[in-house]
Amino acid sequence: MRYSLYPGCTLKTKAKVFEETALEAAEALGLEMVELEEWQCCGAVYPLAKDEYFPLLSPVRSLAAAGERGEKLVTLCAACHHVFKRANHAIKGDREAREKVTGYLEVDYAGDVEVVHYLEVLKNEVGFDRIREKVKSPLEGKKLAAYYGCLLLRPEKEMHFDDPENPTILEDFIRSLGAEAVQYPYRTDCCGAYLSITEEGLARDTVGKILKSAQRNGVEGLVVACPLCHYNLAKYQESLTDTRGGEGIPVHYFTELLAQALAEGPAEEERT
Amino acid sequence: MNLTEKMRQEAAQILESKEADLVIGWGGGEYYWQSPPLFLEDAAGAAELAFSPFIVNNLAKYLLEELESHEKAALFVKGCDTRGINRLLQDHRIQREAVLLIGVPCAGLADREKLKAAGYDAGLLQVERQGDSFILTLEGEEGAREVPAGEFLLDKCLECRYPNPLVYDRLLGEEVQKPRERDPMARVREVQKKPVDEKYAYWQEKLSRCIRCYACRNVCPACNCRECIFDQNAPRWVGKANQLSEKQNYNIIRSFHIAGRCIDCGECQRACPMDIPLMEINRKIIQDLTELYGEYEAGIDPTDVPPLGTYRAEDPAGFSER
Amino acid sequence: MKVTTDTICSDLLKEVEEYSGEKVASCIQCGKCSGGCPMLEAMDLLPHQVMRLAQLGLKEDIMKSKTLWVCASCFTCAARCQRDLDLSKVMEGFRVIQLRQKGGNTMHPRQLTPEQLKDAPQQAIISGFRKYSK
Amino acid sequence: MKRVGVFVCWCGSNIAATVDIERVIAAARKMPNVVYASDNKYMCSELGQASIRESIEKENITRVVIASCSPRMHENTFRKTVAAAGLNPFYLEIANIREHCSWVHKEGEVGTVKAISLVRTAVAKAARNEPLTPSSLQITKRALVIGAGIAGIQAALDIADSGYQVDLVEKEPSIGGRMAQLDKTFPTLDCSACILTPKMVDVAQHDNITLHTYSVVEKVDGYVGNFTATIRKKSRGIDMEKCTGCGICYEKCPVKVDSEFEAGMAKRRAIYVPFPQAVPNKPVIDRENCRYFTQGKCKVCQKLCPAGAVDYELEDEVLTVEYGAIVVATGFDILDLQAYGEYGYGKHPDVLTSLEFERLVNASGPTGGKILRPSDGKPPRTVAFIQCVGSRDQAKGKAYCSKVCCMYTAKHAILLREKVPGAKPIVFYIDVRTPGKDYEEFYNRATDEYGATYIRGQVGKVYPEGDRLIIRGVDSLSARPVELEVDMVVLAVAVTARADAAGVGRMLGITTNAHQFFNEAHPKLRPVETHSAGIYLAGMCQGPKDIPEAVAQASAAAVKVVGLLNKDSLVGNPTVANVDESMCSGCLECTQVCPYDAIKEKSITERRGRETLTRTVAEVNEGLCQGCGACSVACRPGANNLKGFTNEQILAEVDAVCL
Amino acid sequence: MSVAKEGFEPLIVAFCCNWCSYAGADLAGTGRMPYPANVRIVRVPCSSRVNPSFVIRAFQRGADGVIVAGCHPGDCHYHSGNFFTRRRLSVLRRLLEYMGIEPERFQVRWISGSEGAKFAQVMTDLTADIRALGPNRKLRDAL
Repeated sequence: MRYSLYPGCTLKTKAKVFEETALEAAEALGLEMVELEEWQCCGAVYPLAKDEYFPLLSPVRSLAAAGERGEKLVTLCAACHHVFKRANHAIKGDREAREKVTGYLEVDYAGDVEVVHYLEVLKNEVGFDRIREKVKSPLEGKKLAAYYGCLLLRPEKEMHFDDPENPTILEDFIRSLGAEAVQYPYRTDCCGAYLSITEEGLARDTVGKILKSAQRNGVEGLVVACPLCHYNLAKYQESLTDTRGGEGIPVHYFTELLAQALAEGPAEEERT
Repeated sequence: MNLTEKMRQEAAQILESKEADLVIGWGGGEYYWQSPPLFLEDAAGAAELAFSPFIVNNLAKYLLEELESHEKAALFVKGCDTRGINRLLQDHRIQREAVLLIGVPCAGLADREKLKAAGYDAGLLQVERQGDSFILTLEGEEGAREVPAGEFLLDKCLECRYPNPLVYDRLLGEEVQKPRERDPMARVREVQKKPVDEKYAYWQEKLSRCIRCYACRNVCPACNCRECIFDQNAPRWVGKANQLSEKQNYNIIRSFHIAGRCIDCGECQRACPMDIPLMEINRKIIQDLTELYGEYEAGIDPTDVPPLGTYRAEDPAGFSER
Repeated sequence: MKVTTDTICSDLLKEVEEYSGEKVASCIQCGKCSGGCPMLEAMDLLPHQVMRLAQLGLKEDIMKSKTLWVCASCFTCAARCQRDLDLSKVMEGFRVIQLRQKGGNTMHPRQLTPEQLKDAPQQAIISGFRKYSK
Repeated sequence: MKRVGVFVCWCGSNIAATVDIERVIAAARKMPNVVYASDNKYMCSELGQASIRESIEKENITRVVIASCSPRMHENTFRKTVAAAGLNPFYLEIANIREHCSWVHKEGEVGTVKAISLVRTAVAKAARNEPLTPSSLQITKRALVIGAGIAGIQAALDIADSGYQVDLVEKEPSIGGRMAQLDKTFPTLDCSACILTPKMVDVAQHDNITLHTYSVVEKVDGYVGNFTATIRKKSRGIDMEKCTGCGICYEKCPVKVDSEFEAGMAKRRAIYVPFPQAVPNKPVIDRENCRYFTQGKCKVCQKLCPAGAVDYELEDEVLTVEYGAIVVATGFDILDLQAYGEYGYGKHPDVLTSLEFERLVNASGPTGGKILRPSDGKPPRTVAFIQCVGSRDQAKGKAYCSKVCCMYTAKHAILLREKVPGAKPIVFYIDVRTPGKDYEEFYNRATDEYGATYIRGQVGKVYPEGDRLIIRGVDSLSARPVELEVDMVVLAVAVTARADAAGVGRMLGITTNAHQFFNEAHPKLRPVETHSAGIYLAGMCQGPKDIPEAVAQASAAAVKVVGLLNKDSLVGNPTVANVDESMCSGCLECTQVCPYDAIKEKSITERRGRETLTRTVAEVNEGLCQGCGACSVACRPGANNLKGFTNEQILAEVDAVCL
Repeated sequence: MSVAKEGFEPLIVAFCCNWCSYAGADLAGTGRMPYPANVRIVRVPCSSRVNPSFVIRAFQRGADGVIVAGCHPGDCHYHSGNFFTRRRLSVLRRLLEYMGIEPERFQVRWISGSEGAKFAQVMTDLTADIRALGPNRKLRDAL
């Protein structure tokens, strides 16, 4: 099964490892993911104002491109996934949006391309038990915990990703790699997102609550699917490291762990 | 042994063995295109039966009277005829046990108008079907002429969906293939596209010719009421005057009465002496019923309920439900 | 700011609905949005209070409030609202009223520190500008 | 020749103000068959009716047209007037020249022109009216009550006390319904069992009540006064006569499964009695879990039973019984909390539903009435009660308010303080609703005397932290964030209609609303009746309500039933369909469109010349037919005609209205 | 659209079901909600009592517009009456349009017993539509 891959701009620069490990793992699992020839930034946020159609132009252009290929569009970064799924939903449900956007782009797109997250491909099309079989160096004895954030789960009516209050997909993923999946209450709380640019103090407190809650539940590593969550969680580790002898909790992209588990030989030195 | 002999042998055997006390079939007529119905009560008459490419009329409705004076009747039935039988069964007008059905696979019947148009009418003595061609024996010519059957079939046979009988006790000959598929709804879509006034003018011209001879009603297996509203005086549903609105009332209401019950056999249009395209009205209703309430073909399964006799809570409406 | 017949009869609700598509009038002040909001401590007006002030037409108090600019658009409130309202859209509605005025932008490139430019993923910077400038 | 009399009413000024009465009368006199026309200021008054009677006799009038207000108003009044004058009441036709004319067409003579047209139409119809006499239906003097919760019990008792036989059918092994699961009841805090058990015993001992427990009503046919119900008495595996209720069997049964009655908080055996005060106090074998029925082994209960009452071969018993009236009291369920992950229900043992908490508090409950945390069995120090979980929630739950939670939560707060001294009840609410006698005072006791703290703010999230539970919310009045550490969380879950309500509705021919509660005939004026005559409603199955209302409804339904059964016969509806057998060709399409299955196939034999012929025709059961007329349109030849709205009459009306 | 001739007042026949739309009309009356007098109501027990022959008869006798008004699907006093109305009159409406009758002339609407305002509004709009269409010459013999 061939997929059109939409990496997103952050994965080409600050989060290169996210895309590389994703492609590496895809190969190991026999998934053919081919990057779209031409794509632009997805806009990072979905326009919430009713009359803002301009931000939909870029995602719809990419969706139409995937449409020509007749393939599903796979995204990795949670923000891109959020924007694409909601843009698709708008094109399908809102006649005015569809007329304005496709009219401007002069492209005939009706919202029929299926947007799937890399994790959804692993779960629905590969299957976590098949992944468990393909794992060569399982992450034994590691207590890992998922950090979902907001953009993948909410709003449920448009994302249809998992139960927004009680998700399980990342925990199942972690267990399929042989690690122990730990739960902590703040796993679906917001990391502050762009506030770390404008309101650093608030972002630090928010991330602090998340990290302390994780630490209280014995979490040894956080698994994320969004470069901004990764940045925030990594940047504000001092709420843990300030206390004497406290060390922070490493943050990994889920693809890093996947690639590592699928690779041969002793567990290589973890990539940051 | 060709079908004519098979039919004759079958009829004779039925009547001798008293399996039925009446056999209804098609006979030969004075002209090549005639196939008048035969009502045989003794084996000798079986010799007059004739299978020709013109056995078009649907014999089913004769059962309504004949079964009142006969214990059991045998009937030769083509594919479209059996939909008529199913219609009468569904309307409880005949009992299945009172009828012995002898199925006749039919690969399509000849259209005299098309033969005439090709200059084969005068002096044409006989037309026989052989494989995919018609064999024409002409007066004063030794060898018979062979012509491709496809070009001379009746329109309704080109659109036929059930060449083989759907219900029978015995089958004469092997089942046949459906002729080329032609979209029966093509004409309806054409008429439907016209603007409103143009449509009115189209039907005004057609229906004004109606002389209310009721041939269409008499041949139609779906029109099997004991007493038809168009014959009633109290109440006077439709006036007797030779006026357009009465003719429109008759044709619209008759089509509505067979909505979801018309078996699309085309007999009404064939029987109409004034060449009114009645099937274009009935097929419009068939199309609308299928579009609105799902695929339905009348006369296929006598146990199911016609679309206007049932409903689903989430049915769409042909009008705004605001 | 006092509640007066002018504020109550003002068309603030209509204006917000134009931008957000949300019927703010149907909010029953149950407080569940504020209950689950991660940015609660930094807000002078809690989300349900913003809705209440909108219902009462107190536009200035809302536009003065810091709340609009600490909302992280994380959709927790929208996911749990029992009246099926999407508060993240209402917040964006108020932000847009401010941002679309001349000089309304609340974030400027010169504010970015060198570390932020070096480390922060583009996603952070772009979403920041998307929310705080037009 | 029909002699039609036209009587035009002024209705004071309601009609006369905009309709020229004189012109209408003048026009009426010229209409076909009209022999007399007159007017009166108030046709429906004693004087008005008298003038009609006199004119009928004096002018030898055989058909009457009254131009007045809507027939929905005075059709019956004027039918009685016409009957009093010796004419068949159905010779009357009413022209609605008030609601449909004078009140809505006030400009110029438009009202008068229309009034004349409406009178002409009524005259055209009246000239074709046939004499109709309503059939009379006999009534089976027996009632059926479906569901034996407090509503069903009360209805059955009231009907039985009036001297009629009642069959009370309950699908659970014991009667008592939801109320049996409760500990105390608001606003008086008297113990639920103390006020319910005596009524349950009365039901068991009442000689007019036949109790069918562990039974379901499978099919109901017929119509008011003549219902036929099929009841399946599911086999208990116990011979009820022999069993003495000694209880040895359910002590020794090896199987332990979750008890539905205890809301899963305690176990029960495969052979069990749901609760100590059960009526009948005899066990039932749960075939899904019993070792004998699942693996063919064990048979401990049969061996130990001193009375030899256990008999695995006992079959279901199916009864078919005739009834005159039916009361539906099937009760309610509570909302499945699957969509409410934010409250952590199902993920932490100390997050309970209000029903589970009720079982904890109940003396015969899993903890003998002591409030203990299911996680560690310790009494909780602080308990949070969260209101409106699933109620008043258009997004994920039910849009309506469940009406009873505010009151039972105040009760829970009080019981908590009584049973666990020093414990702190904290209630998160949106609005506290106390709409009843002594309700507000009861709520005030919870806050004033028992120190319950009420925080106005729907909780955002509940999550475990160590062995305690953290609640994140906000006090919307003070706009302060709230973060509590509590030992137990109780969710006031929304009530919902029974899952099978739509099915039961279809079986009985009554409709349900968008939330599957049964539709009453009129929300204010006929709350316990339905649109199907003879079928009545009581209790929560008609919508959220508390016990006092349920009992009041039960007694109301009972009096409706008794009122019906007191009659010797019922006047049927005369405007029913009838089939002209000579025209009917037996296609039976009319039977397919009849909502009441009132038309059946009939074979008739007739002579045709020398032969006799049998053929099929349709036959209308005048008792079942309600006169909708769908069949008369399905009948293409018009053999099936609707009395009172015949094809002739309506065609005549159309002709007249178009003149 | 043909310009309505001055002074042309359409005749509209309304078949109203006794339990819903007729009660709706009564409510419009008690509420004094005016609507054009062109509408003449014929009472039937249920909208499923309206035979297509009645509709065509009305046009024949001079009606410029015909409307059948019944209960909302699911609310029918006779449970399933209006479900059959919906199927029958949907087929009839498309058939009439096919035979050249302007669809605006034959309407079917659901109006409950509590929708007096809707009844008045529907009848007002319908009269305006038909007045704009002008007198009906179709299905009617020249008088």
